[in-house]
Amino acid sequence: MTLDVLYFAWLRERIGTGRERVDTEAATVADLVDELRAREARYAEAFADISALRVALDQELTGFDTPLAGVREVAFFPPMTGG
Amino acid sequence: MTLDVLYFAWLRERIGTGRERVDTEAATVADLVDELRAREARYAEAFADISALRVALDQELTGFDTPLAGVREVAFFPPMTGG
Amino acid sequence: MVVRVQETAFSVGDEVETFARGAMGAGAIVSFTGVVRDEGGTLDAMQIEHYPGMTERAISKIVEQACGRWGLTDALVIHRHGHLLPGEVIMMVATASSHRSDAFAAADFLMDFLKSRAPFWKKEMSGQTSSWVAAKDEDEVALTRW
Amino acid sequence: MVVRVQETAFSVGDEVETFARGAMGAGAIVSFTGVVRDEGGTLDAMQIEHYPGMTERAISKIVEQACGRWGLTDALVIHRHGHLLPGEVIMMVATASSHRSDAFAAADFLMDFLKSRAPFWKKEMSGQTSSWVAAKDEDEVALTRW
Repeated sequence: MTLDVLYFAWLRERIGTGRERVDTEAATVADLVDELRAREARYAEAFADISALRVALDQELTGFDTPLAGVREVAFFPPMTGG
Repeated sequence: MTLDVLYFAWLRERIGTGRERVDTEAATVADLVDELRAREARYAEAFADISALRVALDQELTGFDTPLAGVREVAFFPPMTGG
Repeated sequence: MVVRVQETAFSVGDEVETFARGAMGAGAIVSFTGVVRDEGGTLDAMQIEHYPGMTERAISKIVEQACGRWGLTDALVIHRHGHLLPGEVIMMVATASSHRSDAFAAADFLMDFLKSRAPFWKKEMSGQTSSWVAAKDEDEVALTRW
Repeated sequence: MVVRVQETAFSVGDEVETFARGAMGAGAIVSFTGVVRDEGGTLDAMQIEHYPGMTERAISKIVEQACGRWGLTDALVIHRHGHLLPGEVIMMVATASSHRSDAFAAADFLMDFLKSRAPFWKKEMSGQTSSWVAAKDEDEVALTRW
């Protein structure tokens, strides 16, 4: 499947892009993170500690063990600081 | 001593005045209330249940057992409904 | 710290705007506005009596307590008296602080104490009848929160 | 219920005035305004990034929860993104209810959830350095109050 993968805040800066298309057969978010980490050092560094990250699937917050089946958009970002 | 005695809200309406000068030798607020009650039916009715009333001496909330020594202004009123 | 007790109407928007501009260093600003409800169309008007002199003193004391307890950078209380119609603003408070929890707590505290420790009495007018609003037990209970 | 996510500045006074006029039947109106602090003169500017599309959805969901839980007659959230200077208003919420405790609680709830459940990220710029604001543990803990 092909996913839109989005990065925000320092994650976006560290990876060097805010959005990319990713072809993957990853079953879960965690599997996708493993694939991304394996790509290049900047991904490995950005995803070194996923406890410091949050993920949204199709714009809904979820956890890293969530399956990707049927998902079109995955977003990774640090904890939010609104308000 | 001579006191300015003030009445507010339904107490003012029931007594028929908002302010009067009262000559008294009452030692405490409660003593003053007893004197007022003895005057006329409208006072007796207005002060029938002092648990439904509040008192301020010189514009500070206080209790009915407070001495009147040195006081110039006594105000009686129902519980406040500001805000 | 500003306390105003007045008969004339005021604009909540103008007051909040001015307060917010003056409190820019604070970060967090909370306002409360109380409006005369029409009680489902049954209320024609409200009359608010107060105790001139004591009103300003009592409110100022409450505001000083709030400022000390929550380290407010600024606070504002405006309370009207006299004749008000449904939909008219009765009163407002505003608080400014570095921390939003402090601004919220202080505004909540101010409202609880203004409700039952500031010498105002409300009378509701409906048709030919008028009646003094009774204080609620819950308003007295609310003070024990602080 | 109105949710606005925008880059342009807005007037808190105008928004509160309009909200209060529209919520006249409610009786109690609470507003919160968040302002960029200058951090003792060390902050030059703040950059707020957000997640277009998700931002509006996430805020609307939070507002719906608040409306349902406290029976609000109206609610408003405005949150800016982009480049802001010290003293500028970042965001505001307003709530309207028949009961002042509900209006206070709902505004407090909205702020707690906007803080850590709406996809905004703040970056502070001071001289040559810029740094992303870290989420505070206490902001996460605050959610357990509700």
